[in-house]
Formats: sequence, structure tokens, C-alpha cells
Amino acid sequence: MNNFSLILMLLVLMAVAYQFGMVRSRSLAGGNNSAIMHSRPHHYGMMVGLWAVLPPLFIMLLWNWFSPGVIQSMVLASIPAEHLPDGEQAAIIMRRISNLAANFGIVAEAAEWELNAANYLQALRQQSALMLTALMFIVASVGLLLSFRKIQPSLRARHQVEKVMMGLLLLCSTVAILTTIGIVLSMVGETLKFFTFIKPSDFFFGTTWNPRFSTAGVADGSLTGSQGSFGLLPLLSGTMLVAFIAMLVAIPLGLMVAIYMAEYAPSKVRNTVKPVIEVLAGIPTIVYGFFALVTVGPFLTDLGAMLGLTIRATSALTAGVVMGIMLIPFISSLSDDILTQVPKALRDGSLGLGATKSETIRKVVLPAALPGIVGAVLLAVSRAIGETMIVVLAAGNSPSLTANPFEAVSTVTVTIVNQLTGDNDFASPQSLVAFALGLTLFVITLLLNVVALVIVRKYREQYE
Amino acid sequence: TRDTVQVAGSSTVLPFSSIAAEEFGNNFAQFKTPVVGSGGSGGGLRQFCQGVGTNTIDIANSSRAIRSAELETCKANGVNQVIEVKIGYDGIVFASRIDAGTFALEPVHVFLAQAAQVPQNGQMVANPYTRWSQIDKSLPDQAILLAIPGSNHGTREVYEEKVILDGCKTLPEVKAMPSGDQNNFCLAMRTDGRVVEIAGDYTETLARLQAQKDAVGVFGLSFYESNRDRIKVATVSDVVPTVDNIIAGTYPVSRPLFFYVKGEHIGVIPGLQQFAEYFVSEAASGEGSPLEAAGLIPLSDAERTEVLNNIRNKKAL
Amino acid sequence: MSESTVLNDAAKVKMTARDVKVFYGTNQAIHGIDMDIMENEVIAFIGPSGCGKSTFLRCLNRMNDTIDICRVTGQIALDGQDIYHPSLDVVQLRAQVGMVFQKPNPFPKSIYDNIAYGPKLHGLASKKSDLDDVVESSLRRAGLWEEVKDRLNQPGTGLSGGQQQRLCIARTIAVSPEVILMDEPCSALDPIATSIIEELIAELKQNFTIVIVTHNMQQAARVSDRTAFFHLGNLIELGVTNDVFTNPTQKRTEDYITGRYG
Amino acid sequence: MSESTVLNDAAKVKMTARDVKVFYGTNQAIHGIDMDIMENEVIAFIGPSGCGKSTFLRCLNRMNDTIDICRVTGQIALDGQDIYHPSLDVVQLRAQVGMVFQKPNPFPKSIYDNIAYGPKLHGLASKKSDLDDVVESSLRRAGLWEEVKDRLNQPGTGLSGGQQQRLCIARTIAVSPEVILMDEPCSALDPIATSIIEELIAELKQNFTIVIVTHNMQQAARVSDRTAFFHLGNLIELGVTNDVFTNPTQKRTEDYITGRYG
Amino acid sequence: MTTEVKNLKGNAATRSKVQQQVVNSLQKRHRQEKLFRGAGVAAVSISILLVVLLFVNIFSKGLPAFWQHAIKLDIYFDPAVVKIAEKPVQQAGESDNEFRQRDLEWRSAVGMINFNRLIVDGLQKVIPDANEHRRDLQRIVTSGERFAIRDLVIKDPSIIGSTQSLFLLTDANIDVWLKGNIDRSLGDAQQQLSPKVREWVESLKAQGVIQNRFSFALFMNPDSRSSLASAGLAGAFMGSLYMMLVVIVLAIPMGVAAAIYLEEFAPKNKLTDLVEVNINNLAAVPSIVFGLLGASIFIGWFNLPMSAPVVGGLVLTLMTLPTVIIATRSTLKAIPPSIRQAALGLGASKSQAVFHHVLPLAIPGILTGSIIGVAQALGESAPLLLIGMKSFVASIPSSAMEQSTALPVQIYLWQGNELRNFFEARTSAAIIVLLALMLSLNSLAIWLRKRYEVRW
Ligand SMILES: Nc1ncnc2c1ncn2[C@@H]1O[C@H](COP(=O)(O)OP(=O)(O)OP(=O)(O)O)[C@@H](O)[C@H]1O
Ligand SMILES: Nc1ncnc2c1ncn2[C@@H]1O[C@H](COP(=O)(O)OP(=O)(O)OP(=O)(O)O)[C@@H](O)[C@H]1O
Ligand SMILES: [Mg+2]
Ligand SMILES: [Mg+2]
Repeated sequence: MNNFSLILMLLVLMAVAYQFGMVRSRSLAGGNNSAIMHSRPHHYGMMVGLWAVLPPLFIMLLWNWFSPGVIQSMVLASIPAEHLPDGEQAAIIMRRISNLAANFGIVAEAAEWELNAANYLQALRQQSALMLTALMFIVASVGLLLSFRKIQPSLRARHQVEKVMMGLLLLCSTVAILTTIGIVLSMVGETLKFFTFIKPSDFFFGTTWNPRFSTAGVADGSLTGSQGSFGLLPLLSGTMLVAFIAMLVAIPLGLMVAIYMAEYAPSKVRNTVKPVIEVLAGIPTIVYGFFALVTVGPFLTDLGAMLGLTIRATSALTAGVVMGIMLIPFISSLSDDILTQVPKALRDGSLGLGATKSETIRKVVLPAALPGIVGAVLLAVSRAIGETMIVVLAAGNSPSLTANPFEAVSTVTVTIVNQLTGDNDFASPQSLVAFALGLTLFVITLLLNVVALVIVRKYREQYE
Repeated sequence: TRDTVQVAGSSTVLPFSSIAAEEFGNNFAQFKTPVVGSGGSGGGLRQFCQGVGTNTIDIANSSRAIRSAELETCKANGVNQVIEVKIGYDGIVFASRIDAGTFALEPVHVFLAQAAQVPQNGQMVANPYTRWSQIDKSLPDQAILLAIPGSNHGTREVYEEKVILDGCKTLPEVKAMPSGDQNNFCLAMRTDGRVVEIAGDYTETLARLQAQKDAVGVFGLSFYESNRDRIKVATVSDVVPTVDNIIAGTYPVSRPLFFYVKGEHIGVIPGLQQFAEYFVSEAASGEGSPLEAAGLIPLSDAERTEVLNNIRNKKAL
Repeated sequence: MSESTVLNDAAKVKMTARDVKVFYGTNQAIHGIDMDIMENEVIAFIGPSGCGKSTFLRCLNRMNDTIDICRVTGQIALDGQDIYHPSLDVVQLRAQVGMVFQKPNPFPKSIYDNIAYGPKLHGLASKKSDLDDVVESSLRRAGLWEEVKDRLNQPGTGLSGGQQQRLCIARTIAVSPEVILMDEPCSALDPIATSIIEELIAELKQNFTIVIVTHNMQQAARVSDRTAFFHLGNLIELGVTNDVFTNPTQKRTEDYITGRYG
Repeated sequence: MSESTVLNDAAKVKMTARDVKVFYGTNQAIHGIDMDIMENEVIAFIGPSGCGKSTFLRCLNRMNDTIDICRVTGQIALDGQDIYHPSLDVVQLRAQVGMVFQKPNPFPKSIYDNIAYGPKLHGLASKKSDLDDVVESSLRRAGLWEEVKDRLNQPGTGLSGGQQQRLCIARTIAVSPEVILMDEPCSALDPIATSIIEELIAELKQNFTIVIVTHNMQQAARVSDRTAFFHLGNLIELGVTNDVFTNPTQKRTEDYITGRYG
Repeated sequence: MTTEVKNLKGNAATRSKVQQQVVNSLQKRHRQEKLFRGAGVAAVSISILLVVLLFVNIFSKGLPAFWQHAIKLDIYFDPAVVKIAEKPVQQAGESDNEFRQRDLEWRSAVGMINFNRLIVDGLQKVIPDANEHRRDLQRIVTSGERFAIRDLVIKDPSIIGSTQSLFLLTDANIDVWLKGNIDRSLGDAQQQLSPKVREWVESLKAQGVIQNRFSFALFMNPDSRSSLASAGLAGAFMGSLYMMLVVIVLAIPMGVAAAIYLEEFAPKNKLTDLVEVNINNLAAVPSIVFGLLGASIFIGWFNLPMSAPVVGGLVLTLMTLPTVIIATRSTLKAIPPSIRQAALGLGASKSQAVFHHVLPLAIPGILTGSIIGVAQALGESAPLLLIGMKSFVASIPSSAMEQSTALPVQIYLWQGNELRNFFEARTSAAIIVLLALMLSLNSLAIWLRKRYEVRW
């Protein structure tokens, strides 16, 4: 029986057990009026259900975790010694045997002993499944019976059920931590591999990004060892340049929008304009990228030509401006929240002294909200740094160390995509660098976020 | 188990592979249309070499031959039957904007335009050229601006081997160098912004050209064919890049395209062998075929027979 | 209640209210109030919660303007000038009629900047030394100078509640208003801080007209010259404080004062 | 203060507190209180703000458990049974010792569901008709039935403040508690609603033991049998209400009652 | 005593010196006020303008792509060409498998027929000089249409021998030419279409044989490479749909559960602080990093299939989770503690208070937060590029385990297509579809918020 149908069975069992528990607790309460049940009938039902299902489920998990290893060693043990080399080879033989058993991916003729082993494997697997089913059944029945018998007025079924529920909730909230661990794990290994090729100092402080084609010259034989240069700085500077331009667009606009919305706009205007501006936040970044590529870029070039500037269609400026547009609602709604959190008492205090509205905003509200706004801006910066699609399409993909916004640049995110989906040898530093870049980016945004969080939190506490 | 052939890899091969897959699906009612992923040659081979089984791909597209290190990884992961299939050739062309000057390039021109240092009067000096006409009188009098494929592209390799190294090594000063230094010298690029590497696809190169009138870009032949209204092609060593010239071998800048079939999956994944054979059949990729129309330069008859035999005999690397 | 009974003829009328009605949306909070406020008197507003004391107080310097749904009708005049006249500048009005709020609300700035804020806004001091003078004299008048003179650069929010409230009073007098409105200025303070503020009010009376809202009848009795009793948006009784407390003319006032409700 | 002086021998003791101390983190809010609460009496807690009235009240049905940093020592017993005993089920306790809060807090559900929630939760009514009965009788006892009987399906939040507070009281009596704790139940209400609630308390006294916290001394005087005066976390005086108000034994009580502070 | 109430303005005499100074400062201050307010209005207007600009831009580019040129041909299903056996029907006693086998054989046989002949014959009827330019004739109808005709025969073999009047999509280049998306003044060498074809289509268009019709192909077909004109969004749409299902099924319950735990039950300690920082951080981690995670964990370790919506869905789930958690938590925070206290005071346990009272009240907020999270996931593309969803898939997936692309990836693929003249408009059209989805999700969120908002 496969895992899926086992789980289905368990669910059915749970429903049955639930009924049992409920009926029994009802009859206990009804039969003897003096017995005041601690919990409600459905709590008892649920408790019996959980006892009937959780232990077998746990056993199933354990079994699925350990049984492949056990089976594998049993199969290996059954193989005649002369065919059994050590170490690495064993894994390959095992794979071949399991392929045989699954009837999949066998190429050369199978030897007699291989076939035997495969049959044995097959049989063991079947046995294992049977045993698991039986074991689960037994455990489930024991759990059901024991918990069923335990039902008494004084039994705190609700507490048990609530504990299990709490465990479940706790489990869900650890997913975030698991994700972070997953992110780090998925990158650390490859990153370390990368650093066996390239010195970390060359990576972190290198000023040129020119990772030759992974195999350029290898075929030729004469160029071995020339891996190109993997300097992070040009990418980082490109990232910062684009983010900086984006902030130049987003901060003034976003902040003024927030101020207007929070302080001036009559509620009617606010109610209509806010969703409209928030539409900007819901637009997929690929759409912004496309917009930048086909509309904003050429427009900026024409504009530049009119002013006598050469602006590339795909440049840091294009990407930055469009990214800035994307971030307007991000900044405006965060700042709006923060501005409205500034207590009315402060505003009243200032107005009561005869300040005008703008004076109140500029001299009292904004300074008071400043930490929060800085936090919001930092969050926006971390977005800008992590943004990919706009830059893929609009920044021009040219990793050079430049501060000229009219030039094409490249960013960390884009380089990750390019290096990983390019034609490079997958075991070469050229593609492994993507992981190093990913990890670097993760650390940078982590730091930014922590700083932003600390600031925003401090700010919140200020008024609590 | 899976009943769809799964392909991934080079984005250069992707269009051809997609067309082949689609035609295959339409022509063979009994098989599903193969799925063609991109991810680059490296990405494709990475997945290909992850092992055997339904959750690994069956075919890896590649715009270059598999490397020995990759093959070793494959074998270590139990992929022992790597069947190499050459599907044809890809022409690489230089093109400029339709309203810019017409180029008749020699490899050495391109080298002189992109090199960090060039020989002058027996001395190596930092590249002084800013206009094509300074390199050669026959070239248009326009600023040098070269958009070449980024180092993550397979095209870059061909460009460097077939154009830059070739052009560079015709110079007597280079010939005089110790052979160990030649490549390093030839491949060093100027960094004054006149050469830009395009890490994205050809549309990005095209966008570059549209933004800058003077730019000369490197494209695939098929991309050029589809955009003849915007760009015009340069001759290389006086040969016009056409399918015929490439087949004839007179146009120098071309490269073979491959895919790799996982022998272990043949007979298990329905349609795998049929698809591989269909791909290289005369009907799909011969002359007058849909793939040729899409810009693939067909194999010669001899090559085709050999490749087909390789598939049938599961001749592994 | 006829006005003549409560007015001291020697005093000059500072503010007048005629038939003032206030609406929050459709809900009427004040039902037509007439009142005169004399120069240099302390007038206390008392009454059960929700009777409209704060609402009426805020009408006097148009702080009600900041509440969207609030609408005021009738006439209120300061020195005979209608403060709801369209051409009147609210900013100027509020400089003339200052306000101290229930909860001390110092700006999150230094003590010095808290006081200097108003004078700077209004351009009352052109030189730094002028400003220093204003700050010092205001703090002195609020009885805070001795306590804070060594830490003028520290944040005003770091002071104790009573000190903060005095800071707010100092901040208000720094712009030399003519009238000071106080809405339950002591309700957030402990008894000791409260008594200091009460003394301060007695002193400020020399120079300012003071309107104070309080829940604490003992406080009203202690600090005010006249007391106004509000109930359900109406001004029930207004008279000399001692009379109102010992000998109310209205039944409702008496009930309230003797704790029959509230 | 010895207990014997305040205990009426005829009455049965409902709850006892012995040396109760409460800490919020490191800050001690209650400094050892002993008290007996009689069956079917109304006992009022008075005292200045922050003196620990609410804190002590919340100890009586362990609502303090919901405050993370709160720690209680000493013993509190209900009918002789320690309510802080580890084996005691808080949920049961709270069904026995109900609570009515300062601000009326009906659930945003229908009036019917508001009342029926508790009985359903505790399985007090198995049939719909039983439930209907419980709802009706609770509303009747809270004096709300006539006003709402035609709109039991309308949201409880749509009632007026006083009605809402009565709804909350009805909701509490629906689970038949033995003791009802009320923390300033009238502070959010207008005078009329307040007097209705006060009458209700007088009636509920027949069946329930009632502990009420109030800021309003007049209210304490009106509704309670005995009054406890708290100050800075200590129980200063506990006695028959009339005695406490007219003839306090402690100086601090007298000061407070005569408005010297608070 | 009564005081006359005067409406006097500027009663300078009664003003103190200080008040006079206040008056003097006023003009400048009011000007600043106006400027500041003006800046606010300007910022709002610019932002709105940008929204409008973006939409106008994309709609003006994309709307034409919803219409495509098709040629109306009378196709004679010539029995001499379409020679097929009887369509198999399942016999009594025949197993499903046997029948499927026979059916497949029959279909294969039908597939061998050259349906192009029928199209060419049809074209010859409307083009007089067709025979001289047979090669050009092949370029008129897009190549995929022969399979459409084949499918007609497979569906109903009885049409053999009849003549059907059909609209067949023209080649992509013809569409480009007729829509004027290519510079017509360019020389023959630069044109995709031969002079002959251009001449033909011009006259056919004039005759009304070629018409610009609403393109159902765009919505009904999967992507296509060999027959560009019939490339459609159906595959990508379904892929996105499956991914969203995965996200909804996983991210919302898990996110809500996590939020409930953290907000209502978790003790405030270092661990929950860590979780909190983590969640906030994940909300801002670059999406591309999630792609790396997906590639190595889900595909590499858990051996899930490549390019399948499940994997995409899982990656997007992890991305959406923080959004859902944060939204839910702030909704829970906004619910007054008095509700919880009321329930506790009646003898409800903590979890009963939460599940009976708090959660129902939080549902509108949770829904809006979730919908916004899902909408974000719907538009996300960067991580999908790294888990093999940047694929060419010529079939419409029928389950979440089957390979497919997603709408944003399809946009990315199309914008990079070499036939720019054709695909620029198609890309915009795809964007319009995506935006329409997004906006309807967002308005759903707004509607829900309005509809279920509880006020207290
Ligand atoms: N911002 C507002 N919006 C709507 N109604 C309001 C507002 N402020 C006050 N009210 C209403 O106006 C009436 C009078 O309120 P006001 O605050 O003036 O009373 P008060 O006498 O100051 O009471 P308290 O002693 O509690 O401060 C009340 O019914 C109140 O509900
Ligand atoms: N949740 C809490 N956390 C920390 N300290 C608290 C908390 N609740 C009350 N306190 C402190 O405990 C002391 C007693 O508070 P309590 O609320 O019991 O006073 P009270 O007599 O009810 O006052 P009031 O009349 O204002 O309601 C106060 O000093 C208060 O600051
Ligand atoms: Mg008030
Ligand atoms: Mg209290």
C-alpha cells in the first residue's frame, strides 16, 4: 500500500475514532448525571481521533526515513562478495539494482546476480510496505482503544487536543526558519566550491568582472588556468547605482504622496487615490521591465539627445527610474502608516502654538517619524537591491565599474541569472559564482533588514 | 512514470529543439510533445548529469561539446550512456543598423577594434582606434562600438576562437610571441566602453543597436534573418553569411550544435529514441525543412547518417 | 441665567460666544451656548463626561477645525473680532489663544527647542540671544527654570509628567498669547505635580486670561474665579466659583456637585 | 485591621484572600492583601488610580494569567478551594467567577449569540429550546429583555453603551457564575445608563456575590454593602460602606474621600 | 452687559507688539504652506499619471494583438487526398487499452496525410497566379493550421468530401505587414515577405478574404515555435493557475497558522524574536534567491520534477508565506483585546477564544493579505527562471505535476523572441491578460475588505 492511501486510511480511521470518543463521553455524561465531564464531547472525540492517528503517522515517517537504508544494506549483504567492491562503487551498483527493480534505465545486459539482487530488493520493498501497514494498524488500534478506555469525567481531553493543535501551529511558524536555513544550505556548499577556484579576496575586492567563458581556451590547451576575473565590486556598484537612482525617484515622490495622503487629502480623495497608486505595487516586475525596455529607455534616449546627452536606452538610469516608479507605493504606504502613527497630540501641540500645517509637518511630524521613515526606506532599498526582472531587461547588462547613470550596468541579481542559465560548464567557477553572489546578496539584504527592523521597532516603542 | 520527453539546455538550440518537439508531437500521435526547457548549455548538462530516473531530463541541448569534467560527473552519478548528437550548425554574423554603414570585415579588423593593446610600429600600444576607418580605409567612417556576447554565452567562445584569435594571429607581431602568451594577449579587451558584453539574448543586442546607431553587434544567423528590417549583415573575409556559404564552409564563423541523449532512458521514456531520430531526420532538419527555415544550418549527408547510426546503436561517449 | 448676574463690571470682556452650536457630523454636541470670558480671569468648565466641555473649549481657538466632521455655528469673538470670519487667519488666532492639552505633549526635541519652537515660527526673535531670553523667561514663568536650566539640550520627553506639563505651559506662554486654554491639564498628573500646576495657574492669571476644563471639582474650586457647569451640551450655570459650589441656582448643578451622578 | 471587625457572622464566606502579592515583572503592584468576600454581598473597591484595584480584582478569577509578566503569590480560595492550585482548571474557575469589564465588549455577533456563547461552550444547554430559555432568562435578569426581544438577531455591537453593558452582564449570568467581578462597569456610560446598571446590581445581589471596582465614591456609597479602600497596593480599610464613608478609621481614607487627592 | 460682536479685520490698535510680529511673518509662511501642499499634489498627480501612462502604453501596444489576420478559404476535404480508414469505435468486449491502441494507430495514419495540400488547393481558388509561385503560396497560412484541419477530420471524419469555409490564421509576417508594424518602404532584401506575397495579401485584404479577426488562438492555444501565429497563452495560463492553487493550498493555511501562533500564543522570548526577524527578512529577500533554493532543495534533494507547477508553487509558497504571516499578524493585532478578554472571562480557553472570536473577525484582513500575496506570486518570474519553468511547452498541462510555463515567464520568453515585430504586440497582450488577472484579484481583495469589515 503506498503512502497516499495509507494516509487516506488514517483519515477515515480518525473520523471513526472521533465518533467513538464522542459517543462514549456522551453516554458517560448522560448515564450518570452526577459526573460532570471536564471537556465537551467533541474534545473527547478529537482526542481519541488524534491518539488513533498520530502514533501510526509518526511510525510511518520513521519507517520511510529508515527503511530504505535498512533495505539497501540487506540487499548489499545478499550480493556475492566477489561482486561487491567497496566505497563509491557500492552506490553505483545499488543504483543499478534499483533501476533494474524499477525496470528503468537499464542499458547493458544484467548479470544473474544483479537480477537476483533486484528481485530481492523488490521483495523486500513489498514486505516492508506490508509490515508498515500492519504495524500502523496495530498501533492505531492500540492508541484508539487505550485512549477510548481512558475517557472519564476527570480526563482533560481539551487540554490534550489543544496541546496537539499548539504543536501544529508551532510547526507552521518554524517554516520561516527552515526556509532561511534552506536558503543558506542551498548556497553554502556551492559557494565553498567556488572559493576553491577563486580566492575570496579576489571575489570580494576585485574590481573587474570578466569571467571568461568557462571553457575558453581549454580545448586549445594553451589557456588553461585563465579563469577570468570575478570581482564583485562592479556588480555591487551597479546594484548600488541602480538602487540609488530608484531611491532618488521613489523617496521624494513616495514621501510627498504619503504626506499628502496622511495630512492633507480629504478622505474621499484618499479613498480613491490610494488604491490607484497601490496598483503600481501590484504590477508584476516583468511588466515594468518590458515597460522600461520598450518605452522608458527609448524615451530617455530621445530626451538625452535633446539635451545633448548620450543616454543608452538600456542603462542604469532606465532601470533605476522604472524601479523607482515601482517603489513609489511601497514607500508611500509604509510612510503613510508611520505618519498616521505619530500621535495627534503632537500635531495639536504644534497647531495650538500657531504653526501652519506645513510647518507642523516639516518641523514636528517628520522629525518625529524620521526613524520609521528611514526604516521604510531601508526596506525599499533592500527591495531595489533584490529586484531582478527590471534590471534583466533594462539595465543593459554590462558589468563595469562606473558611476555614470547613462551607461549600462549590471547587478548582482542579473548576474546570478546569467551565470546560472548561460552556456557555462556547470562545475566551473563561472556558474558556481552565482551561488556566491546569491549568498552575498542574502547577507546584504539580511543586514539591511535587521537594521531597518531595529529602527522601525524602536520607533514603534517610542509611542507605546 | 513520465511519458513526456524532457529536454533542457542551450538557449541557442532552444528554438530549433522547440520546433522539432512541436512537429514531433504533431506528427506522432502516440507520443506527447516533448517539453523543452532552457537554462543554458551548462544548466542543461547539470540537470542531465544529475542521475538516472524520471526526475532527471532525457536530453540536454548544448551549443558546445560536453566537457570531460562534465562527463565524469555524469558517470559518477550513474549516467553512463551519454549519446552525442550533432544536429547542425549555427552561423554567427556581425550586423549593424540598417541605416548605418556597410561593413566588410576581416577577423583582424574585429581584433583591432576590441583589443586592449595593438601593435604599432613594432610596439604594443594601448588601443588608439576610435573609428573603424582608422583601422582600415575600406571600413565606414563611424565610431567603434562593438556589442559582443557576454562570457556566459557559448557564442562568445566561437567568436573568440574563430574571429579574434584568427584575426590576431595573422599579425606578425603576435606570431613572434611565445605561443603561451599569444592567447592571453589576443583575448585581452579594451575597457574604455567601446566593447560591451551583452549577457542577455540577441534582443538585447538589437536594443543596443537601436539605441546607438554606430554599434555593431554579434547575432545568430536566424535572428538576423528574422530582423532584416532593422539590421544588415557584414561580410566576413568577403563571404556573405548565408546558409549555403556556411554549409560550403566558406563562411568561417559557425559552430556545431548538439544534443545529448541519456541512453539509460531509451526504451523507458516513450518516444525518446523516436524524437532523437526525428530531430536529425532529413524531414525535420534537412534542406527545406522547418528547422532550416528557422535558421539551422543542416548537417551534410554523411554526418547525418553517422549521427543517426549513433542513436540507433546507442553509441555512448 | 442672565449674564449681568455673573459679570464683574470692572473687568474687560476678552472673548464672547453667542449661540454657539457644534455638530459632529449629524450629532449635535453643543446646543447654543452664550458666554463672556473676562480679561485676566480664570474660568473653569465642569460637568459630566461627554457634556461638551472640551468641544466648546476647542471652539475658542478653532482647534476644532482639525476634526473633519466638526461644524461650528454661532459667533465667537476675541477682543470683539469674529474668530470664525473667513478672512481671519487661524494661525494668528492660535498664536493669540494658546492651548495646553490634557496629556502633556512635548515635542520629541530638546527642552530648549520645545520652547523656542513657537518664537522661531513666528519670527519673534531674530537673534540667538533674543531667543535665549525668551526661553529663559518662559521657563521661569512656568516655574521650571531652576529644574531644567542645566539640561536644556536634553529631550523634553525625558522629563517627569508634571515637568512635561509645565514645559507645555512654558511653550505656550513663549509666544505671548492673550488667552490660554487648558483641557484637563492635571488629569495625567500625580497630586504633587497637580498642586504645582495649580499654583502656577494662580500666578499666570496676572498676565493671561485662562480657561480651564477639569473633572475635579475641588480643583475648580481651588483655582478658578468663575465656574461654568455644562450638561449635555448646554451651559447650565455660570457664576462666581464660590457661589456655584455653595449655592447653585440650578437643580442639575446641585445634583452633580453632590455626586448624584457623573 | 483585624478581620473579625468586618465580618458579619451570619454571612457565609465565599472567597478568601491571604497575603496576596502581585508582581508585574519586578514591580510589585499588590503588597500582601488579606480579604474575605461574603456570599451575596456587594463589595466595592475604591482608591486612587494605579493603587491595584483592578489588579487584585483580576486575581480573583485568574484573568491575570493572561498577562505574561504578571506573577501572583499568596492564597486565594473559592468555597475553600485554592484557585491557584496547579490541578485547578482555570476555565472552570472563570465559569464560576465571571467578569464584566470597564468598557462594554459585546462580541460582534447577534445579541442571541452573545448570550448563548457561554452556555454552548460549557455544554449547559443541549437543545435549542433550552438555549432559548437560558437566553431569555439571562436577558430578563439583566433588565434588557423588553428592549431587545424583537431584535435578538441583530448585532450586539449595535446597542447603546448602557445596553451593551447590560448585555455583557447578561452574558456573564448566562453561565450561572457564583461571583461576578465588575471593573468600573459604568465608567464608559452616561448617568442614565449608570443608574440602570446600579439598580441591576442591587437586584443581582439576591443571587450572586458581586465585587465592583469604581472610581466614583458616590457610586460605591450607593451600591455596595461593604467598601474596601486601596492605596499604593495595600488594603487600607475594609468595612461596612456607611462606616467607611462617614467615619473612616484611617487618615488616608479620609483624605481620599474628602478629595484631598486623586 | 452685552458686548457687540464685530466682524472687524485687522484691529491693529489692540494688538500687542508680539502679535504684530506674528502678523508680519504670516505672508511668507502662508506662501510656504502653498508650495508644500503643491508639492504634495504634484507628487500624487505624477504617481497617478505614471499609472495611467503605463496602462495606456501597454494597452495601446497590446490591444491590436487581440486581433489577428485570418484568411477565409473554402477547404475541400478531397477524398483523394484524405484517404483514411473508418474511425475506430470501441467494440463490445474490447478492453480500453486495446481500443486506445487501435485509435492511436488510426490517428497516426491520419497524421501521415498531407493536409497542406488542402490548404494549397484552397488558396489556389482565391489567388489566380498561385501556380507560378508555389513556394510563396506556402508562406501565407501559418504552418500550424494544417493540424487544425487534421483535428477537424479526426473529430468528425464525415466532413471528408465536403467543402468547408474556414478562417485560417495567416503567417505571423503577414500579420505584421498588414498591421503596418514593419517599415513598408524598405527594400525587398530587408522584407520578410517576398514581393509576390505582399502583393497577394494586399489584394486579398482589399477583397475581404483576409480579415482582421478576434484571435481566439491567443487564449485557446499553448505556445508555439513552429507556427508563430498560433502561439497562445493557454499553457502558461494553466501553469500559473496550478501554481496559484499550490500557493493557496499551502501558503494561506500555513501562514495563518504561523501568524496565530506567533501573535496569540507564542511566549515573547529570543526564539520568537528570531522567528520574527526571520519572517520580516524573508519578506524582503530577493526573489531570485528563492529560485536558487528551489533549484537545489526541491529539485535537487526532494527530487521533484523539473519545470512542474508544483515546484514553482512551492517556491512561490515560501515567498508568499511571510506576506501572509505579516498581514495576518497585523490583522490579529488590530482586533481589540477586549474581545479576547470577554471570551476568557466567560470561561473559554485561550484557543477557544482565538478560534471562536478572534479568527472570524480577522478573516477579511487575512483574505485581503492572502489575495495580495497570491497576486504577487502570480506576477513573480525571476525564481521561476532558475527552476526550469523557462521552458517551451507546446501542450496545455492537465495537472500540477506536468511541465508548464507561467504567464510572467511566457512574457519573458516572448519579449525575447527574434520575430520582434510580431511578438512585441503579443507580449503586451500577454501583459494585459496578466494585469487583468492581477487587478481582478486586487479588486476582489478590496471588495472583501469592504464587504466583511466589522466596525466596533
Ligand atoms: N472627534 C469627535 N467626533 C465625534 N464626536 C465627538 C468627537 N469629540 C467629541 N465628540 C462627542 O461630542 C460630545 C462632547 O464631547 P466632549 O469631548 O466635548 O466632552 P467632554 O465634556 O470634554 O467630556 P470629557 O469629560 O470626557 O472629556 C460627546 O458626545 C462626544 O461623543
Ligand atoms: N499589564 C500591566 N503591566 C505592568 N504593570 C501593570 C499592568 N497593569 C497594571 N500595572 C501596574 O500595576 C499597578 C496597579 O494597577 P491597576 O490597574 O491595578 O490600578 P487600578 O487601581 O485599577 O487603577 P485605575 O483606577 O487607573 O484602573 C499600577 O502601578 C500599574 O502601573
Ligand atoms: Mg474632554
Ligand atoms: Mg483599573
